[in-house]
Amino acid sequence: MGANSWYGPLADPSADAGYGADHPERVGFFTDTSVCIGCKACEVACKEWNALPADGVAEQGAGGDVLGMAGMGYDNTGGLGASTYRHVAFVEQRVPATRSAQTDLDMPSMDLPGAVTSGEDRGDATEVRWLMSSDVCKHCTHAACLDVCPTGSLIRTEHGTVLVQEDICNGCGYCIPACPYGVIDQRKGDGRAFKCTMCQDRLGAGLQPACATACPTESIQFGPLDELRARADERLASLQEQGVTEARLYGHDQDDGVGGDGAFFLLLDEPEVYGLPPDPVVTTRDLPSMWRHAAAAALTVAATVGAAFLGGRR
Amino acid sequence: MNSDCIVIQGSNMAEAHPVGFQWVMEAKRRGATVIHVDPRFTRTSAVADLHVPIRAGTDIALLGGLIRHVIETGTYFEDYMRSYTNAPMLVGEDFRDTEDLDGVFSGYDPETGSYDVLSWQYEGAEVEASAGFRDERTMVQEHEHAEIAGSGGAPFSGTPSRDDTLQHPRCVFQVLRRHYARYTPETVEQVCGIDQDTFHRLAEALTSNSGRERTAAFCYAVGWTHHTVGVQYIRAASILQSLLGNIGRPGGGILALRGHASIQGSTDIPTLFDLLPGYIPMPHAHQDQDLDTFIEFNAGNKGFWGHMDTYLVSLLKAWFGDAATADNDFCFDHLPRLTGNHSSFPTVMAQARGEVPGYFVIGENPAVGTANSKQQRLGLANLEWLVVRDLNMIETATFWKDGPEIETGELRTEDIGTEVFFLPAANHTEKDGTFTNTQRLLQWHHKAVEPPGDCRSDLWFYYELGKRLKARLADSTDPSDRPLQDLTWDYPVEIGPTGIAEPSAEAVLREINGTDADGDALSSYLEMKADGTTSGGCWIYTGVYADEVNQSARRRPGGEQDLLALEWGWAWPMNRRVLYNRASADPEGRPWSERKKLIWWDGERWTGPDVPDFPVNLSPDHRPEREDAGAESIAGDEPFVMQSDGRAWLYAPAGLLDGPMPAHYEPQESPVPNVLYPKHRANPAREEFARPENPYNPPGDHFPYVFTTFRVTEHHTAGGMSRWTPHLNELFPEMFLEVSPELAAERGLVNNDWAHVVTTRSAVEGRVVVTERAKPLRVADGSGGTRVIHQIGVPWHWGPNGLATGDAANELLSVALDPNVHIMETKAATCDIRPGRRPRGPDLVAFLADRRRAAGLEE
Amino acid sequence: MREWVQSWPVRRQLSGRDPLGRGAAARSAGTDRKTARTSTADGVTKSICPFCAVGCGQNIYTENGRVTHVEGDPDSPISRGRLCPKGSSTLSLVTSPLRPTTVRYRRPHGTEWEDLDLDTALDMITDRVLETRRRTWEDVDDQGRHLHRTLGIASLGGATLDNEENYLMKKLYTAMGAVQVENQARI
Amino acid sequence: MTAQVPAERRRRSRGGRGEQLMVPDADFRSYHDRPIIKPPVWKVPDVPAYLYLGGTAGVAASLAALADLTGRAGLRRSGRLVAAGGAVTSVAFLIHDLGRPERFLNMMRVIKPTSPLSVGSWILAPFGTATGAAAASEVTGLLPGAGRVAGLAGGVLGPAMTTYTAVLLADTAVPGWHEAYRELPFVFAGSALAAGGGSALVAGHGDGPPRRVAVAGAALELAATHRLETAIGMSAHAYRTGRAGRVLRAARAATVAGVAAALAGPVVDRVGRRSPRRRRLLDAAAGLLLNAGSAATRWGVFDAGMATAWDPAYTVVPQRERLAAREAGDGSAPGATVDR
Repeated sequence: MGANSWYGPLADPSADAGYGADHPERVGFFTDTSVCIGCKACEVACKEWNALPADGVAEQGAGGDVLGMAGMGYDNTGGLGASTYRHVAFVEQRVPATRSAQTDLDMPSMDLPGAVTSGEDRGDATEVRWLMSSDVCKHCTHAACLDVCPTGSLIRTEHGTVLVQEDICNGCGYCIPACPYGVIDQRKGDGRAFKCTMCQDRLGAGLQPACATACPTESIQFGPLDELRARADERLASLQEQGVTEARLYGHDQDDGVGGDGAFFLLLDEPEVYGLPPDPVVTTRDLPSMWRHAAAAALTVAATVGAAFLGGRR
Repeated sequence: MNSDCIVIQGSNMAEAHPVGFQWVMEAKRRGATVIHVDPRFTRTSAVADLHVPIRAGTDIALLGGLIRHVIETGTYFEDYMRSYTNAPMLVGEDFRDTEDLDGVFSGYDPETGSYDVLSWQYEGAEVEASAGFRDERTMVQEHEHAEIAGSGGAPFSGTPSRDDTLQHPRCVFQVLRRHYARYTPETVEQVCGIDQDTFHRLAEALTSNSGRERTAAFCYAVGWTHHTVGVQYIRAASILQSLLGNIGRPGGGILALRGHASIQGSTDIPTLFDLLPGYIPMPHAHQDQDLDTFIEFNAGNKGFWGHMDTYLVSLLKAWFGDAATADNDFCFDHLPRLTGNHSSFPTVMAQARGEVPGYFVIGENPAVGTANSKQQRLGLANLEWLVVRDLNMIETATFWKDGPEIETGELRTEDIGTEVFFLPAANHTEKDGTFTNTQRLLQWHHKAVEPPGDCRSDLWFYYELGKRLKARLADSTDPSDRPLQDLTWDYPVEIGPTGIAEPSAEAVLREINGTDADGDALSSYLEMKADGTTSGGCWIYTGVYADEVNQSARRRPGGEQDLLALEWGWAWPMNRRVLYNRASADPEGRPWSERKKLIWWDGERWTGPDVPDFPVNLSPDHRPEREDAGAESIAGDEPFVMQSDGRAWLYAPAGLLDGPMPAHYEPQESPVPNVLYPKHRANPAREEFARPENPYNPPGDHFPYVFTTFRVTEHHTAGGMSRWTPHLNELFPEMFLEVSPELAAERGLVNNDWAHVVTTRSAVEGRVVVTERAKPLRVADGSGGTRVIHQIGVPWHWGPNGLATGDAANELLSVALDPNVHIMETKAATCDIRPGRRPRGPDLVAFLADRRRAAGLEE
Repeated sequence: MREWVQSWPVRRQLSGRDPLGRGAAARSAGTDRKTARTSTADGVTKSICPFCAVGCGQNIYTENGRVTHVEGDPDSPISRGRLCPKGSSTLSLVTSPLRPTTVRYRRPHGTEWEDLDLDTALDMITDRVLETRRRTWEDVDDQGRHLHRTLGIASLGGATLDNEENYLMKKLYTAMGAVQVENQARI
Repeated sequence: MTAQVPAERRRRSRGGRGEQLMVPDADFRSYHDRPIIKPPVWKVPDVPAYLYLGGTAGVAASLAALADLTGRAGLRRSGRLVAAGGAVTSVAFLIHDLGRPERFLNMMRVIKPTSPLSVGSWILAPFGTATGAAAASEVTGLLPGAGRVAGLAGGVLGPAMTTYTAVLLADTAVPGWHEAYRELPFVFAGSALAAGGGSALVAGHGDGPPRRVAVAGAALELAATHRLETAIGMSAHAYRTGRAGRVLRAARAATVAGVAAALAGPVVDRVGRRSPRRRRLLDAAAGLLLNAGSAATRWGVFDAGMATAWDPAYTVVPQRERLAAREAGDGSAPGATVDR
């Protein structure tokens, strides 16, 4: 426990959680959505490794069990849930058509003799863009789920990740609304809370998590967090250079509301478009103030009751 | 990976081959341009630099437009084209083009709907396979694999006249130029619905990334092959790539992305009616044809096909062993003879007529997986016996119990006389064997566990069946039983821990590889002999067991090797990875450029990171003394070693049944006329089948929309391997239909509600996915105006059995085939779409009859 | 009791470096015991993905004669250890509880499946082949051309068969005289 | 570059949850209109009942302790019984709400100041024990000395019982709760006072301190709830509309009526003929109304929070505003609240 134990940049959350100096380095995911092909190999590989049940469409946030189309295009998963630790979001949108014409294609402008541009002027034209992104538990530096867990089921591991200990969880459900990203959930019929473990068992065996192992296009990259952060900076710079100015990193900033994510992303649009909160804050940041307010209110109660007896009359 | 521009057309690579697609993404990261040409905006389009929406079934118009663009703008790779293609060859005087004959080439017989191909040949050369024998020229399954297309170049003899200045009006280059003169950007826009701006961006990306320093590649899949002009789609791409100099060079080529673990192997060692292993044709019926005349008809004079006699004799020795002798033509007469098209669809129709009593269906699910599934099921219902071997209880095994015709009342279970044996199969973890992947790479998979219960490998099943057949016929004196009696069938057997006596797959692979007179494994097909001293079951696979080592099981980690990874598995032929790689060097044997070098002549031999696809000591200045000595008669600057003239063909003087050059024809069912050749809407040489179960949608307003079938990455083909897996089914739990917002508005379709697609064959229902990815296209209507074409995407993974069930897309399709390879058209057809669920039970039959009547098909 | 108190996380909180109970102190015995089933496997078998034709490498992990895990083979230069969703589902495919493992037989006009011994099934199929072949044999056609075949037995194979299996099929069918031998490759 | 996609907002109809979009179409984008955070899985009535009962028990325990010290035996007795009963029932509801009730004792595995539920468990356990012991002594008449010690201990813990549950809700990502973390403790404090005092009224020992506690508590409850509905930014909307708004309006009505009835008793006594029976009925009605108001307040607060969890607008819009303010250069820390 140190200076920024509750909030703010924290270099080594494992050490902060009592692991000795010899603990392994912090690992995480860098999910580069610019190369995601939406194949959902991550979802399947995760479920196969972790022996998770199929849960159909996660019904509006709470894990559902309906095997049917969700009406959300190619996303029939819906969201992360107690049996879904990876979720590929599909975002269809209309964007100005000039994007690919001028930036992506390395070619001269279209002034070929005789070339007739049909249709509308490209300046006003739009085209369809289809973004895909594999969401996962963020393994926050300051993890609200972990903080609020009353049983110590949720812990920080030696790898700097956040883990639900299945043998401890009593299903109180507190972690669920605590998570600013809506990751963790209660599994119906089981009662306990579940979320991505970053394949804790595989990490122990020196393997990568199942999703990163499967990912065909290296959209999901696993590794020491520092290394991933550097790689992400490079990738961002190179995309910006190619004119993909909409690229941005998400969860990468250690000064953000959760002290930076252990699983961060390169996105091509605003986070909320992918179902991510634009400016998440660990709720426990305000906990000291909450306790102070609660204490003041409790004292008010005590004072009110006490004062009521002061009159002494019956 | 090495490409500078990758055009994916007729393939949804990111979805159907995600792991292969990593190399495309790798190339893109390094700056390559990725273009996706497809009727649908798919996950491939999503990561491409440019998506070009195209009307389904018009790819030849686009490719023809690109060919014209390349010729007219002079952006072809001139040195390559002059030296390595048949551009200078002169075409005979009798040839007439589609431009001269209103949409057909010379030699067309409207009576039979077929061509006499004699007039297409070169001047001064004789194409040996004449029309009468054309079935014998069954060539390589070019539709499925472009790299090997050359392997089957039709043989001819003599030296064709040529004009190296390319000025002669009858030289291939000029013929080609005239043929495509009308394929202008305007035409492309009118036919394909691709605006001219987009066309120019595509053309520019392609041409600016081709030539000496750069290469571009095409990737295709069944989006090209499943058409009534499918072979010509690939031919069109071959012409374009040959003009641009993108064949036989790193980062170039035309890559067929095949859909099944060993679909390549299934054509190499074919379970196909018209082929023997190694693309040797099955013999046809003749009054008296012996081995020599067969070889004479079919073998080439030049190139590696010149040694077909050694391949065939070795094959016969492998099959009939000591019984095969020079005196009895090595049992050549044991081979059954063909008399026509015995491919799948005619067989199904014969079954429906009750003419085929027995049927083996092995790891395949035609009851939902074959076009016009109902016709297929009627075939199944008219068998005497059916053997189904599969991992899951597929529809083909249960059609008699719960097939759609039972629901509609068209069939009654009690009336179906088919005896059904369902034998559970072993999966790939339960058996040894090789798969041949889409890059011709043989990879061994080892057995990990024993199959449970009655599950057995197909190897076990056929070995057992063969053993029992041989035992039962051991004493027969009937001459028709001689082939089975003579058949070599002594494979070593390994008894597993659960007592299963499994024949050794390695022993079979070794037989395929072949052995020499001493019984040692051959290391190359060059060692095969026609005198009966060598044997070998599939000449192109010879070398896979070289040095008595199972080369396909080699697994030196990729990380320890260069990108070609020659020590991982084994690629046919001879473990070379890029076919025709001699073309990566100029005629003098120097790499065209440092950036794109692959093999080169070092003064004594061909060298480089790949295995040369060329006689390794044949110097670039070698000129053959004789024209008919097989590999020895190749000139040192003729890279296309499987072709009779060593060149890539811009014009096919022989070998194709529907034209020497691709021409645009509309699909069998199209909402618009053929703008280019108004007199011939569809391929005049296509195979049609007029049967009550196989009606074709007439043109007109009754079926105003186009649909195209497709796969999603979460499912596999007709679902036999994916519909029983919870983790896949939850990802795409129901049949769905992809439509544009415009079509949804026009027909009142609501996202995630039901709709049904209707053809004259059937109606199938699915959840509506309304998406802006689906884009209506504006094309010429053939009478001077334009009209909007709506295209509906119909995935084909579902059926009545399994976890996630739904209607099968194949119910909708008709059977109309490409004449060269008898492949059906699934990628473009017409339909109607309506909101709500389809009629069920007998109502469906009545509904469809109504629709046919309305369309004028039934009175 | 003493042991229990000592293993009580609150005690570890008070005495260790994790006073807030957010890591080391709250760790459970179950977490300490976690091991990857790849580590406890009896063996790893090299294999190839059975779905599409890319030919991705697979490692098959087995324990007590059962497949316990399938994942990409990082050694493969084709796939570099990666698998698509279908390839990733291989474990479920090969261990599916829905998979039939016994022979099923439907007699002509029958309304239900029946059980059948595998050996008997093989014999019956052999009978059917021989009888059908005999009945439909064509030695020569009406023009006297050598045919030497039967059009009474057809076959359709999937394209996930091994080369060796296709080879035996083609070899046996050809010797049997069956020519309508087809494959998914065409359809 | 920003994509030109207007936030297409559909009305949800699934499962009756999020019955309607409660926020006037704010300019924001979402993923298929799905919630960003996971709505709590806590059930109704388990959790609102747990909140209400714990608070009532806390105040009752304090009342009992002071009654004990000031010699009010009746109030002591009713207070002790209500405290113990409330504590036990509240624990029962808590356990019932657990996914794995048999693992309830795992709450005692660690002491986590970062977890209001852990802190609460460590308050609830001794509180329950103490009030239980006091009540047992009260009922059996055994060990009155120990009973007094236990009762006093319960009385001391009582106020904590009333407000830790506010932190329990506020320490989540649920916008309607988190953004109310300053107000909620006072809402819960007032609500507990009203209900605790009210319970003494029901028991017939309301004269004097309990009545004053009840009325003062109700006033605090009304004032603090009003602040919730007006002063906590966008989420305040959820407290005014939908089912939560209706429940809170009902709560207010009950509380106001309860206060009126509580005050009416002595007034009626003064102006009219004394009637112990009428007086008892009036007090009982006052107590019941105040308790109903208190319970409804907890339910309303719970429901308002749920509504803000289901609708992504409550998560996205304030965060967007925060980011915009930061970009505008006010130099505030990331995630700093911009409100108020």
